Amino acid sequence: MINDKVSQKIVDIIQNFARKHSLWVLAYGTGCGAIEIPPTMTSRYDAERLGVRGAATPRQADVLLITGYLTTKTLKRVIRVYEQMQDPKYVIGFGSCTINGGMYYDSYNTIKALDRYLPVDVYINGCMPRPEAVLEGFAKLQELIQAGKADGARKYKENLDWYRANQKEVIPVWRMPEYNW
Amino acid sequence: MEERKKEIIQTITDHFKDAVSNPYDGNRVDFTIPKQQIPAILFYLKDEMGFNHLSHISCIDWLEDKQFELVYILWSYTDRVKVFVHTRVDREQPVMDNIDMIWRQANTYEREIREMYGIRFAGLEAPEEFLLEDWQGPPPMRRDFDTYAYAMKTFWDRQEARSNAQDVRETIRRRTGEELPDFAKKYSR
Amino acid sequence: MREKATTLYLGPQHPGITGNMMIRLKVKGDTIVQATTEVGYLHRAFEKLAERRNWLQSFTLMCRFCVPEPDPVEESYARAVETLEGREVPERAKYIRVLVLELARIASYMLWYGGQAGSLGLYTIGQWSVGDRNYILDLFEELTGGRVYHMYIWPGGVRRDLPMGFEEKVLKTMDYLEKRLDDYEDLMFDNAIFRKRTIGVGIIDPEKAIEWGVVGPPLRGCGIQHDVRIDEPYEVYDQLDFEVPTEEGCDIWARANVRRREIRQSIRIIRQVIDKMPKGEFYNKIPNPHKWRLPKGDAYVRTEAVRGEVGMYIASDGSEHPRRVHFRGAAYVHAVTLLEDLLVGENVADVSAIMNSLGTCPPEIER
Amino acid sequence: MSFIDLKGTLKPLTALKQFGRKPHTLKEVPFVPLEAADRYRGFHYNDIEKCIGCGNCATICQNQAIDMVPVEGIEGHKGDSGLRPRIDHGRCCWCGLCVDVCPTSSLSLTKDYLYVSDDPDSFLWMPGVDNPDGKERKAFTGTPETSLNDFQRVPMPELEGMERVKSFAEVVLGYNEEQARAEASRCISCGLCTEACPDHMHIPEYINAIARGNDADAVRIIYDNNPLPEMCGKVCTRRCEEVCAIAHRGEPIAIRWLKRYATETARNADIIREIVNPEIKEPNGYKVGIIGAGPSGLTVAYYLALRGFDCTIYEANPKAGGMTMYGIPKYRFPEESLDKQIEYIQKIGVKIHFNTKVGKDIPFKEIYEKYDAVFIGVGFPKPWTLGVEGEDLEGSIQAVNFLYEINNGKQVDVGDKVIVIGGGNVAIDAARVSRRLGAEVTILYRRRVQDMPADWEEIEGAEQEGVHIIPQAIPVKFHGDEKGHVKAVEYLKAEMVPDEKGGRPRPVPIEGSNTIIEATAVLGAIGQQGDYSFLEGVFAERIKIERGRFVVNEKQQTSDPKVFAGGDAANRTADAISAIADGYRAVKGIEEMLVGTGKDV
Amino acid sequence: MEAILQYLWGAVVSFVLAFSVGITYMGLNRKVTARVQNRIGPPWYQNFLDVVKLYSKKTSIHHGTMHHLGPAFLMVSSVLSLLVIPILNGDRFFPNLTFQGDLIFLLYIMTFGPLGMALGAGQTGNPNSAIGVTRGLAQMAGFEIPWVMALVALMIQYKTTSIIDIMNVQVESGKWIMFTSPFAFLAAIMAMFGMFRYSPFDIVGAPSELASGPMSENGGKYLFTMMSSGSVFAFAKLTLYVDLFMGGANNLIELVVKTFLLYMIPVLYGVVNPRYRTEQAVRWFWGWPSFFGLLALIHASIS
Repeated sequence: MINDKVSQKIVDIIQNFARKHSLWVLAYGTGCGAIEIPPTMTSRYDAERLGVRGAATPRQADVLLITGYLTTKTLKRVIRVYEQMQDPKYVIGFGSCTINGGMYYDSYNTIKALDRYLPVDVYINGCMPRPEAVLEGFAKLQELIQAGKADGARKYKENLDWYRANQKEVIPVWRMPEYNW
Repeated sequence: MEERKKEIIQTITDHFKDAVSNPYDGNRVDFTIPKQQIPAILFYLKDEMGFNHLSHISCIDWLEDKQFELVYILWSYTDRVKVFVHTRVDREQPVMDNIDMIWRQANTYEREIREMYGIRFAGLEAPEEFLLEDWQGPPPMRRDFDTYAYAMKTFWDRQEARSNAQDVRETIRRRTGEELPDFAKKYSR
Repeated sequence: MREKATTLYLGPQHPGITGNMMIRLKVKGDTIVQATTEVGYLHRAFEKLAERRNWLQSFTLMCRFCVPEPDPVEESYARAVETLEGREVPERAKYIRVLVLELARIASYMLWYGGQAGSLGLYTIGQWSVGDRNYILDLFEELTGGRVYHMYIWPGGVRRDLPMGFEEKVLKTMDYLEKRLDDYEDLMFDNAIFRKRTIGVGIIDPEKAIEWGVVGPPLRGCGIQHDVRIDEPYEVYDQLDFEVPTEEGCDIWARANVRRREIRQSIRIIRQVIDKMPKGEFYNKIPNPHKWRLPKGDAYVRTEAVRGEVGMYIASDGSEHPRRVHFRGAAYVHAVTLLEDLLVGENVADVSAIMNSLGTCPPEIER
Repeated sequence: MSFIDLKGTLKPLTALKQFGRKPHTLKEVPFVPLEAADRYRGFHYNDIEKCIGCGNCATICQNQAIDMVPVEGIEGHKGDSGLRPRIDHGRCCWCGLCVDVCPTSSLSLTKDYLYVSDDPDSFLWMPGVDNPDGKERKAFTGTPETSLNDFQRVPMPELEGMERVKSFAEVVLGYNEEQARAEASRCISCGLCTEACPDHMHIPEYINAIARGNDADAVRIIYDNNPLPEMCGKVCTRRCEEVCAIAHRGEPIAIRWLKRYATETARNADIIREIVNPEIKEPNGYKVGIIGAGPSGLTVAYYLALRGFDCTIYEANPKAGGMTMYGIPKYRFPEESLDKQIEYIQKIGVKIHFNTKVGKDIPFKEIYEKYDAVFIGVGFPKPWTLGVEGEDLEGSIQAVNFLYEINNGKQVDVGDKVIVIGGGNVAIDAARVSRRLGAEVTILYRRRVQDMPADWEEIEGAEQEGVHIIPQAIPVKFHGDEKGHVKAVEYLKAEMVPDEKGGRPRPVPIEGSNTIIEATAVLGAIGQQGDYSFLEGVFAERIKIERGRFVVNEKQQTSDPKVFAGGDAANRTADAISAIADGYRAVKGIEEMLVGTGKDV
Repeated sequence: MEAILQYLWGAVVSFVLAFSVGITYMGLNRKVTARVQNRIGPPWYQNFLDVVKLYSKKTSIHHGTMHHLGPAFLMVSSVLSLLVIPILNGDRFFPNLTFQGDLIFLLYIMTFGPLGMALGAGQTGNPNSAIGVTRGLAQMAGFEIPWVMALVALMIQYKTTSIIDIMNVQVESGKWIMFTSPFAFLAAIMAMFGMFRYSPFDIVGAPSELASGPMSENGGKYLFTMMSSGSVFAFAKLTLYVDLFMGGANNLIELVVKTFLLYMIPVLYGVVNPRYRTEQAVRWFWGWPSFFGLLALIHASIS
């Protein structure tokens, strides 16, 4: 019965509806964009209305916010965190830095295009993106989830070799931090 | 304040024959001194003169002089005067005395300078890595390290989509058939 | 009995840490025996980048040094450049700068309110204060065109004049804030549990404080009254009437109280500034930025940020580009040597609260 | 701490009263975007029509976020590169510096800030093209007060107006080093000016060299395609300054004065030689004859000589320089400046035969046969006549002739009331020279003052010196006294009638508005024409002349492939820099013809 | 046969009821908290969406058998507690597994879950989990004292170890134990703060120190199990309180009202208070709550 197309579709719709309205965001301020996360989450903008809520550990989180630039040192941790997260998982890129390097395009320590290292589902324009834009980003992600198009995690799995090769290109020593839970 | 400044300069130049005082306005007193005497003068300034707050330690790479310049900036809460102490270190053999027994916080500054400029501080006890992780290039803040070239080489970016960009000067030059001699090109923007 | 020490990694991905950094803790039971700060997760090499940009372009980098309170860094850079060049700043610009700095101070303290309370589990304060902080950010948006990155104070003055009716809006917001501050204080400072969690925790030895380079509220929380605004008055602080509060406790409670009283002083300063705001020019125009050269030399200026004294050292070799821009962050001193020392002997549960009370700000450490 | 802290336990509970309060959450976000502040720095908007494509925004952008790209529907022309900025939102930090440096204020930031996409390649926008509706949403705009452009020119030190008329001393004193650096620093190095310059001089480069304190390099760059920069530095018509990006909202960069500054730093011909240090190529055996030592002829001679040609110039007058020598009064262009440059040109091996008028002292045929190529740069020596009654009266002088005589060191008696007719530079020069001779001067011009083709600086200078200008005045008759000397000029007032075809308004005389003013001399300055009498026989047919000018191709070659022409006698713009440009083109043409481009060999 | 079916049916229905009411309460908790915090907050059904989402997540964490069993232990513990607790007064439909001594069984089974969880968390190797668990156990040791004291007082006073009996006493006398044995009630309520792990006793999973403590390594279906068991357990606990101290409930609406009111006490107290450190929490439980518990015991033995 579970193979039946119609029931599968119904399950999908329910699942996607629940996923869409329950986005747990990993509390990891990777860059300066983290400064607009507290306003987004607090009373004035109140992202909890949309089902967006903080999650303390990667195991529980659905959404990874890359709030701006990533230094190679952080990238290493972010990759680890991303791989710890459970499917389905989504990545939102904040601001210019995740798209094409932003202000730090010539820095020796920051990566420029995030989608080369991690699959990104939604990019939010701005430097900083305002809380309104962040909420708009979540709304867009919800739209994509509803349509079943937010499949970054699948892409990552399918092209793992490509991603891994890119990651190793910028991380000189591929030795993960000593904590390995 | 002027009298106090004069007094400070007098005392220091009396005690440290090699110290050269550079004139500045306001509440700034400025000395240049050989690097061997740095711990001594800083000790003296702190213990005898009341400059008990180390505000900053900075480093400048004078590539053309083949030297590093270290700047120690002290502040006296009582006199409200800041003292700059400059010294120069050879760029080939950058070794300096550690001063974190005078001010504990100097430890952090020295760690950063060690990592960013490759200056060794004799007797500095701290983990080797500070801001960078597994860095394999030269100390990055040195002037001969080109961060742009490094970034372009190392990190991929979306440049193909922008490849139809044109230089304004070049476009006009092509349109008019102007021939720009090579020696003038360095003055183009 | 000898317990085996467990290694506990606080960060970089950790909700309790103030930003993207890590503390490696060795704990026995709940007690910390050794703490090592590990920073560098945010190192963007600003100072290197500034050497590639010209004097004006570098100014846009400055606000990113410390994200929660960008304006003191902008102010420091602008003032350092002015000092080096000998450029005069119009009187009105000075007043506007003080207005911006104090608004930024309040905004930053509001964020701190949230962080300090949140680190102890009192999330309601965070929801209130961070929500109310938006009203200040709205003011900033109106004045500077940006919510977080203002890029407003630049060499020579400020970028734009005050918009129409801005003064009234500021005063109205201040009135509202004062009312709200009462609410926060009722909830936080009158709270028995908050008091239990903070009194006697994270004690800085006042004997050591100056030697270890402690500045700002942590220093004033040790009963030592030092504030750059009074020690080395910049802009128009010497013409304004305000107090620099101190507390004797040397602990989190004392530091929290210093901050709580400082917000009130900031509101007082803002009222005075609005009252005294002179008419006239707001910007002493710099030359064409592409060819703007500063004379050879160096300058160092200090500014009081919420975290304490911040400084900007700039050196010029006479070209269009800075030779060296070096920023002294207050957190730079607090978060490494001081924090490592302070955490030993404390409870794991208090780490986050202690960090918040010191005002550690990783982007400022790493730049 | 007390045993039980009742207050501490209960006081926080008062916070629960907030439960009843209305939440201050913005309900409409994100479903309805929130309106940003009036000064918000959101997306860019560019007024495509107003933009001139100077690329200053791309230069100031510290993130390399702005590219200049061609846009459909925008053609480049003088003063517009035809490129428009495109913003990479993967780089932009919305600092708004691009707005503050935009010289035309076409670029601004809008209140729009919302853009969310899953496609990272969709963040490349062309403001104004991709968001035409941004026009109504402009928020952070550039104003002259907040602009980073320096709109004020460093004032040029000059003699006082009344001081000037006492002698023929040079009016403009020239920038000193500090002033020059300051003025050069205003330049944004866009290079729009190079297109307007007929000679396409490397303007941004030499201004930059001055700004960086490297005057020698500036001189070197200037001499790259202009052998008479000191002349240009003083009397150029400055088409470059008309299109200067800064001129859209302020005073253009003083390009001419900066050139003057640079060339004046080289005090004499030897120093120039030392700085420019031309590598003269081995003589290649070709010989080139040049008729006329005006700007075009000197240019041809200089560059050909550098390239190893043997150059000979035939000049009718005793001094080289052509109109720049004889047509420009000395208070604008002192003789020694010219001498210095001629000396330098002679130093590199150019032979000049003075007082040798072709057609009179030497037939054109001889030159044609003797040389491998001939360049004609004879200019326009003959003035146009007004064609009004009484023009042949005594005291009615052609302004060009008047200036020639004065520059030749002769005395011309113009009496104390001089009327100058015309609005060009020659008219103003004649007027100002007459002032220096002690006369009251009035200029009659057909159109309005703003229509005068002369430089505004010249007009202003003339007014400061007390020259009276009567615009919209059409002379109809010169009255003579009994001795046959001019006594007065009768003119009609004119009104400006808009042209139906959209051209500039025409002056139409008002019947019956005749006015008569007294005069002791009338100087006509309404233009000159060519004198091609030296072309005899077959040459008159072989070398085509149309509308008083030689017909030349883009290499300045006339219908006779061996003969090249340039200067006023070949171009319509009729100024010194165009003549130099012609000469420079002819150099390439001659070289190509004789030596070959190098590709063929 | 029919009786067994009815038991089974009742068990299923009470589980569904407990689950949905518990989840709704958690949603309402978020809503109420939000309103105190000046914001709108999520819709009341938000937690349903959360659990559905958690259930639909793919789970690929493996830390060993105990780690898998941890959440299962929790679930078992909650369901067992629920099954032991009578839901309504004298109702035939939800009689559940009442037996003589179920109160003592309940005491045991309520600690069973956290202990199992502790074993599971210990196996993850995550020090946050480990520390969280030790804190949880320490805190449990804290609030168990007054809680046990209160229950023992009740047992002594009414000379029974059956919940049904205690409920019946109240129904018969028409007086709630809340008023007849106020000290026991006070001690139990104070212990409840600890049981619910809301502020100020949320140090176990304090995000700002320990990520989320024991749950750090559990995501997806594990978390789903933990959340559902938590909601079932919450309902069970609240029902137990209502049964023991507030005279039970005669119908579902009454039950919901009573439990909700009871539930609001720790929620509202938590909104306005920061958290205690472990040793402070334990000290607190061993202070006033235990004192009241002691009073209750004395009161019970006297009366």
